[in-house]
Amino acid sequence: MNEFEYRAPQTLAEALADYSAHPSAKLLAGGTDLIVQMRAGRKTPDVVLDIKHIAELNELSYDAAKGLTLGAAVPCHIIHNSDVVKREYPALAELAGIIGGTAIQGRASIGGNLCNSSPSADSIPLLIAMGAICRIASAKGERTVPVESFCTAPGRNVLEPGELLVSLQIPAKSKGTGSYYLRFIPRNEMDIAVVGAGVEVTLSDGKISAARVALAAVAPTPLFVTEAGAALIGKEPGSEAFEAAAQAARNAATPISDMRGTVAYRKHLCAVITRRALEAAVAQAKERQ
Amino acid sequence: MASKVRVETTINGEPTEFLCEPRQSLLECLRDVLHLTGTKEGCNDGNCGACTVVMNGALVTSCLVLGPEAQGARIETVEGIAKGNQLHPLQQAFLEEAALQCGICTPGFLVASKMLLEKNAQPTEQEIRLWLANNLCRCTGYDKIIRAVQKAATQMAEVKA
Amino acid sequence: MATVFLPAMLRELAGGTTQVAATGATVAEVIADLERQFPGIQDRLTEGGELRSNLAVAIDGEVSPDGIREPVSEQSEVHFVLALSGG
Amino acid sequence: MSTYSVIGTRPIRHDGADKVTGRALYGADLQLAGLLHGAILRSPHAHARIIKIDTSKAAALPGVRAVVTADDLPDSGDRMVDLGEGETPLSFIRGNVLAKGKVLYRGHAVAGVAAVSAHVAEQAANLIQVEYEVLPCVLTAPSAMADGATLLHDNLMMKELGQNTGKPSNVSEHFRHLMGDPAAGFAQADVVVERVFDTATVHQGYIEPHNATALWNNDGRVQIWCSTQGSFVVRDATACVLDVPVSQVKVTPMEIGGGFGGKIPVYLEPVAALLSKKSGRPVKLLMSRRDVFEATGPTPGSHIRVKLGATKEGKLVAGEAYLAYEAGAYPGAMVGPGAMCVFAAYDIPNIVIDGYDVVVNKPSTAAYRAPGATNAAFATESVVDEIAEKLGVDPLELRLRNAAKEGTRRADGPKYPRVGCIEVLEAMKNSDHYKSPLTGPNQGRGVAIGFWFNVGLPSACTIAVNADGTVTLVEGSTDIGGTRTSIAMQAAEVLGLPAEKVQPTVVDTDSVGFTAVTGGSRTTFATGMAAHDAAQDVVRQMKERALKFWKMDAATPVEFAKGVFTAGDKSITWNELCTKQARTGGPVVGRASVNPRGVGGSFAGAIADVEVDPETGKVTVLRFTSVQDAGKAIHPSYVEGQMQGGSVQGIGWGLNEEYYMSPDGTMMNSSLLDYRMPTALDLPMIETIIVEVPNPGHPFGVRGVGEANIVPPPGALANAIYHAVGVRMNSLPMKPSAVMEAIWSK
Repeated sequence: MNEFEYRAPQTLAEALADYSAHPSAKLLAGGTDLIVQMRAGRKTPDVVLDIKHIAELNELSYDAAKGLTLGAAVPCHIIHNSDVVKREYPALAELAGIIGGTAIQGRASIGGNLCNSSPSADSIPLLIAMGAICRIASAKGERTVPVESFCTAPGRNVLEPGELLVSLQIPAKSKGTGSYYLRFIPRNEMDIAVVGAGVEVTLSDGKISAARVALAAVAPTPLFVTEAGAALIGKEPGSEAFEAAAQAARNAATPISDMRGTVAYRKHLCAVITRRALEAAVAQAKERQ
Repeated sequence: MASKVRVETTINGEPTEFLCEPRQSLLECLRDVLHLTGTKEGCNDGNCGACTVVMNGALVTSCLVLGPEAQGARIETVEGIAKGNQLHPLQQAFLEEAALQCGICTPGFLVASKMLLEKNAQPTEQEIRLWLANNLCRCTGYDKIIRAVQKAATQMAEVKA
Repeated sequence: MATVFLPAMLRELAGGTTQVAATGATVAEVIADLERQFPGIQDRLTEGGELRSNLAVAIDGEVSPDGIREPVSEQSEVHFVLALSGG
Repeated sequence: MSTYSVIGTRPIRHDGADKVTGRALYGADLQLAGLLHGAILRSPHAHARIIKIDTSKAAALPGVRAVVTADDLPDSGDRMVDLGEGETPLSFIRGNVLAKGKVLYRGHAVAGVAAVSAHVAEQAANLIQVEYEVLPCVLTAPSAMADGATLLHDNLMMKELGQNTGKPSNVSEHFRHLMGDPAAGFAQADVVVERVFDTATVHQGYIEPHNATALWNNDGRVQIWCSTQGSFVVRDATACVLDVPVSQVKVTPMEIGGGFGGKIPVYLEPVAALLSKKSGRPVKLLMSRRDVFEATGPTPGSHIRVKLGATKEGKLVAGEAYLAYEAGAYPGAMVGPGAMCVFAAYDIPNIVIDGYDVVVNKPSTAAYRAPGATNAAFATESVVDEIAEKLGVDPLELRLRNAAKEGTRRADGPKYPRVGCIEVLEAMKNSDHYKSPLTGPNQGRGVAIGFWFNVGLPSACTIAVNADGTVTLVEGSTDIGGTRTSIAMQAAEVLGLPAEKVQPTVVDTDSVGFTAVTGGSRTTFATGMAAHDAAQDVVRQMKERALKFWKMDAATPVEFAKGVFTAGDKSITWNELCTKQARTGGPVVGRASVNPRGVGGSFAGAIADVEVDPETGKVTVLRFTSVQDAGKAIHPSYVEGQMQGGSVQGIGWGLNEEYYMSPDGTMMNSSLLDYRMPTALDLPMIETIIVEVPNPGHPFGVRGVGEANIVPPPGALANAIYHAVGVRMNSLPMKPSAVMEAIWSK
């Protein structure tokens, strides 16, 4: 690993000042992606800013009006065990328990998973499905970006030099809303998604009134499939609607063939995994009515 | 030569200071600087769990922690599991159940299992398997490890009762 | 006379025969007798006065650690097999 | 049946406390004053000519103390050497340690650096400039065997049926086993099944990466501390590669974090020694996980065709096999043992087997637990299952009708002595598992059996008697899975002591007689036999001491039983006699060295229940039973452990593990994330049934159990998948995408 300077700013203002002074710095939260990439020589920063001592990045709070504020550096094990997350966002609590294994969850954050911007990131499809908004700050000010617009290419995103992700805002979920993330992996843990699907559905009067579907590992970025959501809205939750959404997901996917699967296999899995995720989300939605 | 930073931390309850380069991982610091070589390196990218330690109450792979991040932290390693001459019930159960063959993964399994039992005193087989999925063992096929954790859980419950 | 089973790869030296009779009180003597019957076979079996190191000799099914010095009886089956160790 | 007081019990292993407290010292844990850290520069190409290596920038980096390349290896000419794995040209061994002229696989070592820290060494290695002329690469046996294929070695001539053809080839050898008249055999058959199989390269996957520390002392002696299955093999290989006398090299085996056959060859030791010689300091080299995958010996990938014929009564009458195994960069693909094992579980009168040892641009392969046998058994067991189905016979019943037994002639010639194949099959048939029904849709059950040899090879051992009645046992077999204890127990049984009163120590190569590798299922068998014999030597000497103590005639018979020596009306306990050593002639030291005969073989079987997700192709193992003939289980817990570990490695091999190669010869999944070994969450408990058909060639009846257990699982899983969803998988791994594609093309 190349040499670098390690800095651990304690406040957001200090971090933003540091970052604007060292725009090529890399930000360290859990380090489960960054340190691996630095060791492999894929990233060679002069400065590493350890941002996990900043209060705003560690916030985990819920407000019935604003929803969940999830600091970008909150590690998965905190999210996984949070009572409020388990109660209000069970799919998110579950998600935080499947990223890596136990000792990865001790460090890895959802914010880091998003900023690493891998097409196969497990958290991003669910964040898109749940309508999460990114709060981004720099020395110049703040802006917000919906998660579905955050990633721009494999490993790339909308963050400009000097900008950091402070937190994610996830809207409060109305009654009758269910969310789910399902991935397909050859092992049962410790694996990269061959295909992943994050879905959210809202049921009212026995019909689907809102639906969002997003996919992992089938395009250069996590894929928000609006056609799949559209195929569900107004329909009764059942195999016909799920199949339509699944086919929309399959059609939207533009995967590559690699060691994790061929194009044909991945497109096939898109439909299977989307359908199964919808079944789980609808079951949850019915429970929460 | 790279400049070093001074790190003050607590390891197995003992205040400890060391010097390290920022690029040295906590694993390297434990092993090469502090000579606490019970924590093992198997992959150096977080996928085998041989270097698992507890850091501020969370299970972490110490290969994916930078040395300076240990500043002010509380670290627990395999060397801290036995109390003096008294093996921890998990250590005893690993021996009785033959839950190790080559033993290289054992420190990681013990650290992880100890934390599991602290959070969940009577885990099911499936809960143990899920919790330990971050720790690879190539010798045992896990069967005897699972049994050892179950046995230790039972014994610890009996002691409490 | 001991019965020597020739491995397939040596049979062309013996006109395709699979089993031949050979005399000798040790494997070395058996090989010498084979050489008399089938010139060239000794070179394929030994090097520097020992069995080639990729070969072992089995007498009545049991691989001998003593190689060419292993005693052979009149009723013995002698096999030249691949030496191996394992993982 | 004799009763034992120690054999068959489950004492706590002698090195247990060290290994659960983190105190046990593995190779990487070694700290020495003045220690330098090394790094190896490895080839980024699968096949290339080295035009030029410029190390000047690396040498100039502050903190760098030495840089070495193949030019630093002695050039003492080529010759054939035997380091316990058969004869190999020395140039191949040296060439694999540091590439000379050409690199033959991605990851091939090109240069070594020693520096004040591992980070500086790594930076320096990256500053070495190597000019390559990249050559086309061949990555599979069929492509390497094709006409006009790029050749890896100009000087590798094909051996055809024992004759050197003088023709340069990637096929180092073609050999054949022929028994009976296969054509006539197939003519008698009512059912003939012929299938083609491919298996991927897989790695042993030990959790501890290779490591070596060397000190080339000022007196010319080379000391090495390393992780190895055989300290004497490392000593001899290092001496050979460095062209120094064996007595000048001392190897101290550190604790070893897994091996499974992969820690027999030398990779780092000679390089560390050269770096130490140049720098005048001890040098430690550690491999990264990627190095382990790319630059150490995995097991061969293979291309196999198996054809079997059976009569309608269910008797196998003819077998034909074609086995082409990928040796990697240098010859030695373990296709020999593969060919010896492909039909080894069956009594088949007419057999022809053709084996091809083929070099390809992948790392030079090494042994992996029953090397060569698992690939072959996957093919045979799949075909046997298909024949059982065609004949409408229970698959275990068909195997029982044809099982190898005492007197069965193997295709490579010899007849079996007493073996336990039938007993293993009967235990499978009578198991609770086999009698229990499956419980749901898309579930299937598969069975398979397999054979692996045990080897003998030399072991030496001494036992010193202490005044307090305990003994210390000195041995040279590195302990990978509890063999200190299984060896000590055999001495304890002879001496009438509890296991904990025998203190076993694994020592360096200066401190014990030559002992071959911990491998080949030999350690509990052969070193155990040495311990048994050394203990008998102790008993013999102690009897002499008793007579001396009693001032009786040295020819008087003495009995030793239950810890008491008796002659006539005299008796003395073991403990008391131990206190009399100094006054009866000095310390008692027993010794033994063996190169045993009576080497048994071990049969194993597996029953696998799986559920296949028909929409994703993913296979879940629901229940798994491993059955194996242990001869006599010395420490049953560690016998079970071998069976469980081997089974799970076989499950990994069957379902997910593979070297996923890019067309340019890069392993794309060289991490433990993407090389998917089973985690705890991927498995059920592994049930074990130990069968004991004593090996008449061992004093306690031991058969080595380290290997045969890995042979059946891939075949059992393939058969289970077929019975679950109706597809016959003909390639490994049977990963979800492959199963899905098979379902699609059904």
